[in-house]
Amino acid sequence: MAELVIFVLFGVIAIAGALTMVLHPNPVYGALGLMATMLSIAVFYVVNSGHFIAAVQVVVYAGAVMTLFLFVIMMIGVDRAESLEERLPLQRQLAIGLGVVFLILIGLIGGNAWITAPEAAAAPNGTVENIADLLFTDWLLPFEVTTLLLIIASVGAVALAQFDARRRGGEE
Amino acid sequence: MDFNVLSLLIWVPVAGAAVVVGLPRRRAELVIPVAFALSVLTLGLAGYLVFEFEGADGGFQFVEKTAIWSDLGIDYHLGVDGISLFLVALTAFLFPIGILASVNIELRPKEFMAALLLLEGALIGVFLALDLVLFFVFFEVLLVPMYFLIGMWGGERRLDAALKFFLYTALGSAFLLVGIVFLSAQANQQLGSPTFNYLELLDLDISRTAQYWLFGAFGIAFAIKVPLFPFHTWLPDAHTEAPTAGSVILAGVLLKMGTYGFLRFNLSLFPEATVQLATFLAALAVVGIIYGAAVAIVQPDLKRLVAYSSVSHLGFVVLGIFALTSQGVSGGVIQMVNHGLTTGALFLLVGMIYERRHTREISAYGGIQKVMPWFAGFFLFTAFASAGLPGLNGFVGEFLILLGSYSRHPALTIIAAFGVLLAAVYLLWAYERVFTGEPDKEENKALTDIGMREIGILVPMVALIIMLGIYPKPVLDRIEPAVERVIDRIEQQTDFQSPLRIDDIALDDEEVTP
Amino acid sequence: MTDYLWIVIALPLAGAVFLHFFGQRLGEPWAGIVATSTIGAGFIYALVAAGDFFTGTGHGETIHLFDWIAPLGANAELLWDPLSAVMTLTVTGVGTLIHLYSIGYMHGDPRYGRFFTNLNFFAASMLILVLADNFGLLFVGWELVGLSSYLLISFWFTKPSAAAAGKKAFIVNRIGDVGFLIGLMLILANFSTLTYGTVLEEPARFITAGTATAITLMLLLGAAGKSAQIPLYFWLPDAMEGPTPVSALIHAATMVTAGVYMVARAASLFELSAFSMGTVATIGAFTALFAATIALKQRDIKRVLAFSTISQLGYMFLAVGTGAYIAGIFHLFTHAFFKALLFLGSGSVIHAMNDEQDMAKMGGLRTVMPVTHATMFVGWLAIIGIPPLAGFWSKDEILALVFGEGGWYGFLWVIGLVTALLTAVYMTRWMQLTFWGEARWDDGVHPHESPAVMTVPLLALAAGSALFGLINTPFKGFFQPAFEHFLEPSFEAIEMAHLPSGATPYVLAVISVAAAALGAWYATRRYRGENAFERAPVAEGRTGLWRWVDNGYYVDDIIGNLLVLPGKLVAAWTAFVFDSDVIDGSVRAVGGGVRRIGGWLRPLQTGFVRNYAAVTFAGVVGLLVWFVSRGVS
Amino acid sequence: MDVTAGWYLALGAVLFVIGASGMLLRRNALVMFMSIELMLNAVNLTFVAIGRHTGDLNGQVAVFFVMVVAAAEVVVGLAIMIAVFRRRSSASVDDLAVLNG
Repeated sequence: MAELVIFVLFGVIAIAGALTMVLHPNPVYGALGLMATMLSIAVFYVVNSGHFIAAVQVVVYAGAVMTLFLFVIMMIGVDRAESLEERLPLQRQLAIGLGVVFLILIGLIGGNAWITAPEAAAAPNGTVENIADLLFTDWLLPFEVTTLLLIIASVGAVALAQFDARRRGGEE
Repeated sequence: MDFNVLSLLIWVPVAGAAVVVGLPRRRAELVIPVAFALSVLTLGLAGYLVFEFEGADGGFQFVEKTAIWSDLGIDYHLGVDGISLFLVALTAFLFPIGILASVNIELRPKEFMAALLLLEGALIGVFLALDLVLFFVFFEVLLVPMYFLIGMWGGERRLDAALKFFLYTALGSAFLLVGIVFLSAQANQQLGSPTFNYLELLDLDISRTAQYWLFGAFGIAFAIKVPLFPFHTWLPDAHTEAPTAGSVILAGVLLKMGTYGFLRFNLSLFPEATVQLATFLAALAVVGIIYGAAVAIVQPDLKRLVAYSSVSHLGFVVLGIFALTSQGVSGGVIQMVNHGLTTGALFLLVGMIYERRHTREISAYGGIQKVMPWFAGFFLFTAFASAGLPGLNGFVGEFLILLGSYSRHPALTIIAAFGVLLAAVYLLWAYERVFTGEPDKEENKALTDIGMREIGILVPMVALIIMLGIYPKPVLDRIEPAVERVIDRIEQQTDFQSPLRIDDIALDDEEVTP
Repeated sequence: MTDYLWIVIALPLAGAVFLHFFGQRLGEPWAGIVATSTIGAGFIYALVAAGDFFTGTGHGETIHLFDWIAPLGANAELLWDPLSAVMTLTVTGVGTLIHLYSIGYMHGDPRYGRFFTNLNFFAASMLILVLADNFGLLFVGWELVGLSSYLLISFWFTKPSAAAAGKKAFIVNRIGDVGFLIGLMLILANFSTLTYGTVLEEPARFITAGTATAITLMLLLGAAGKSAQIPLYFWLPDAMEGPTPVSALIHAATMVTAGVYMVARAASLFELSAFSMGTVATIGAFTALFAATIALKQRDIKRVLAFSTISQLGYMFLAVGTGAYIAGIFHLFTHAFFKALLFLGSGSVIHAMNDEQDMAKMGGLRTVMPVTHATMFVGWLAIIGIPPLAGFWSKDEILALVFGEGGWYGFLWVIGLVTALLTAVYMTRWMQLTFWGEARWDDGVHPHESPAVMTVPLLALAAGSALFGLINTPFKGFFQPAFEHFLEPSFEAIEMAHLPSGATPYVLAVISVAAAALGAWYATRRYRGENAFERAPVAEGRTGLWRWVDNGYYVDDIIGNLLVLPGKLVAAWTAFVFDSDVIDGSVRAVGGGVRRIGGWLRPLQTGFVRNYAAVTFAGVVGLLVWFVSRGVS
Repeated sequence: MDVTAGWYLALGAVLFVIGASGMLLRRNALVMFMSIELMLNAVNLTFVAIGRHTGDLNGQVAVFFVMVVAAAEVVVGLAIMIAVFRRRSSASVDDLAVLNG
């Protein structure tokens, strides 16, 4: 029963945050809405015994990534409302139509069976130890590759910024 | 075997390309000597190969095999037999000559030489590969340096020509790739694991319908490369626009990939389809012979004339191959080598005169035998070799092809024989217009005869042309066992019986006509 | 001795190679001397090697040198039998004299050394041809003599007409060679080898008469090309653009007789097909007559002889086509002497007249060139067939043997006889216009007798023309038919034509001598005295048949307009319309088509990221629809 | 009433559709970016839910990897955006249509 309450409460918050992000003309509000959604999702992780990833979700997503978003929004000065008028023909109709069809289809699937696999006796325990066990055994190679990815990403970000600075320096 | 000579043959030039590119810009004068030395080293390796080759053995020798991707059955698998042996030797022979002919290149000589060396490695790889994927990779890789050779160092319409060359051959390669993959899938069904190993694919039992499709897929790729009529139109453009070394390699070796492919893959892998379609391909070849020659007669451009003559000569090769007689196929193989030498020499000669006058128009010349007697002599000699004069190499091939093909395609061969006549017409007519008479144009009077470097380029070719013409036995002896194998295989797999076998010939030396 | 027979070929070949590199530096007269001595040495060697054949104790031998194209049975093997011996001796013997003559004739030519290179090369090629032991090697020689002929005809390459004539000769020969090649294909397909030993031994074992007809007709086409017979004769008159010794050696004495030699060599094949034999004989007879009529009207001193050569070759074809192989070879042998003599004599005249070849500007040379005239007189008598000179014996043997065959051959005999009459007419006219009558020289021309290096070969050839007929007379005792006995071993298995019995041969001989005498008498009267040339039927404005004859029956025009020109037009159409528009056009159309389709699809790429995202999402939805419809849930 | 994995899947689907709609409807590059993040989160939620249902921890490992990739993507993406904005002074993706055909 407690889980149902949590689900409904945070589910509503998550959907409301998501809708705010999509519908609010000002991106700052959008970002804040998304942050709410992410925090709600972190709660769901905990409920589903994903302790480690819940922490990561809060720290990395809600914390670092969304802060970065906000920072960028402020920095490039688009922190004001934008027009929501659609200029591409059919785009809005297409988007809404597709979204509706998608939900209907999901509903069709849900009407039959969500999951065919039998339910496990116990939920897995996503503690740091258990996750680390998997990461450093089965998933070692992909894990190491992600480090490479992160390095490349940071180098790429620096290079993009610097390239741009040099261009501007040349112009001035 | 102490060392992997086949691998060295491929990788020495490729490494050479890297070395040439890596030379520091301030030592630019080293580029040509280094490139030349490396190509001569490759030639030395090829020479070693020819001498160490066991002539009586029709199978593959010097085989090297290392698995690259065993799940897919892709190997690094090299081997040489009598059919590929002389094509490798020809390739190794033509490249030092091509490099020597290009010493006057002014635009980016370093990149030019690197492209040539890369091309050499890939070409040798094509002839040595016994794994279909490896073959395909080499087959495709060499398009890149060739594209740049034409596109960067070519004549006025070089970009069009390079693009046409690239797209046309890439189109054929697409079919080839599909065929190779299909073949491997067949192997997966029949042998339990996919393989691209040529020797294992030979054991497949392919249905007749599948053979037709595969023959078509492989055939289109090779027909474009040869080129068989009506897929030939990329050739005159590419040959004409390419720089001299490019034309020499293009005509001398690149076209042979098509005929080699026919012989190596189509005949052996799809014997049933080969027997059924032989007449059709021979007919295309004969059309090419006559057509190429007829078009060559009226070409106003000397280089285009030689290019169209290639269409005609390669027609002979294909005719010989699809005669499916030992003589015809042997003739086809030796004619590949011969054509490489004679047409290569003709392109070199046209390049030499182009360097002097910067025009290829026949009408711009006239009477230059008087001012360039040496040049005229070499040209006439090569022209006669190309026209199949006995005693020179061209004849041995054509003679074997024509006589070997008759028993299987009588009517076609008789028509093909007129190609010999037309060859004399276009070459001698061109010679007459370019060389004879009094030199009446001022520019022509001031021409200087070829110098020592140019003579040095031509003399080895001339020597080989004579040698192959008078004493082709060492070459034929090595080709024949391999060719016999191909024919034997076709006879075993189908109910086809070769109408003419060497064994039949009664060699009664004792008998003397009264 | 025969083991080293290759020396006969190698000597002139080595001479050619040597002179190719050093000939020009060696210069006059050493290049000529080297060339002459190589072929002279070859002659002596051949003479010694043929010794056994003279005594009748020799037998045919095959000498294997090395494998050439073994899969075809075409190896470097030489055959040394009486027939090849006769040919070898003719080629080297007459060749030596002509080489010698050339030393003087080519005096002062800037490419003196190169000339002897080519001449020596020709001799080597011709020897390969006659000594070959298989059709493959024969074909090698066959083509190589064509090459040397090309090189020598266009020797003065700065003259466009000479270059064109050389090309024409080579190409027309190649037409015949295609036929020859097809013949070889048929031979290989039926015999699986090209070796004479297998093919000629007993061909009936392998082939039917029909196949034999096909093979021999194809070979005949080759022979017609090389020996300038109808329909491929028309290159020979143009070939006179070459230096005169070339005309003498190649286009009279040796190369052009290769066709006759080949037919005689392949006699056992030809024997299998009566039709082919008849064709050979008929072609020969008609060529003889046809060329003789054209010769009546030529004004170029060498062209008369060229047509005469064609005509005489016709006799030889007539002979071999009748089965009179030995008679044909005999005529070949004697003709080599007297025709070489006539050519060299005309060369001597041309030399003396400052390179003038038009007989309209000659006449009266008898007094200023006595030696030349005397030798020409012998040649003249020999060719028109006055006994006891060489031409009489060979020509009349042919005519008698043809007569003896009867039937259609009887008709051919009539043609032969008419040709003999015409031969007397045109040769007498030739003598008249050149040596006799009044002088019509241009101003500033001062004819003189040629130097000894030129007249000695003339004398030697004149002696040969006069005497060599006697080696094959149909009598007994000292004048026995020695030549026939010599050659017989080569034709053992062949059924030869027989002479008519009784007195008929003698009657026939009288008839033909009478015809020759009649022709000579008529021509002497017609072209004698003042204004001989104007009265000669060479003047302009003639009509009717003469006009046709005057222009060589317009054969060159017909070929030019009906074959060469349309051929070029077809080639041009193929190249510039069909190839560039149709074949390459469709290639370009494919490329253009791809480009056009790309043009149609281009607007789909709007550049708006959100459009792309929408399409992607639509794809996701589509996939989901597919899953749901498949019941994957 | 038990909250089964199906509930979470439904929620994930709704969030995914909202994210996708945002992607299609908004032309502010930053908002589009955030929509992408939302879609990723929605998928992550389904991973975790199904992982719980089947008792498999690998679902959570997958989420971990998605987060890492998302973090890297955000870094580069924002850097590109800043660079573009400096050049064009606009965050609207509709202005960036120079690659049209």
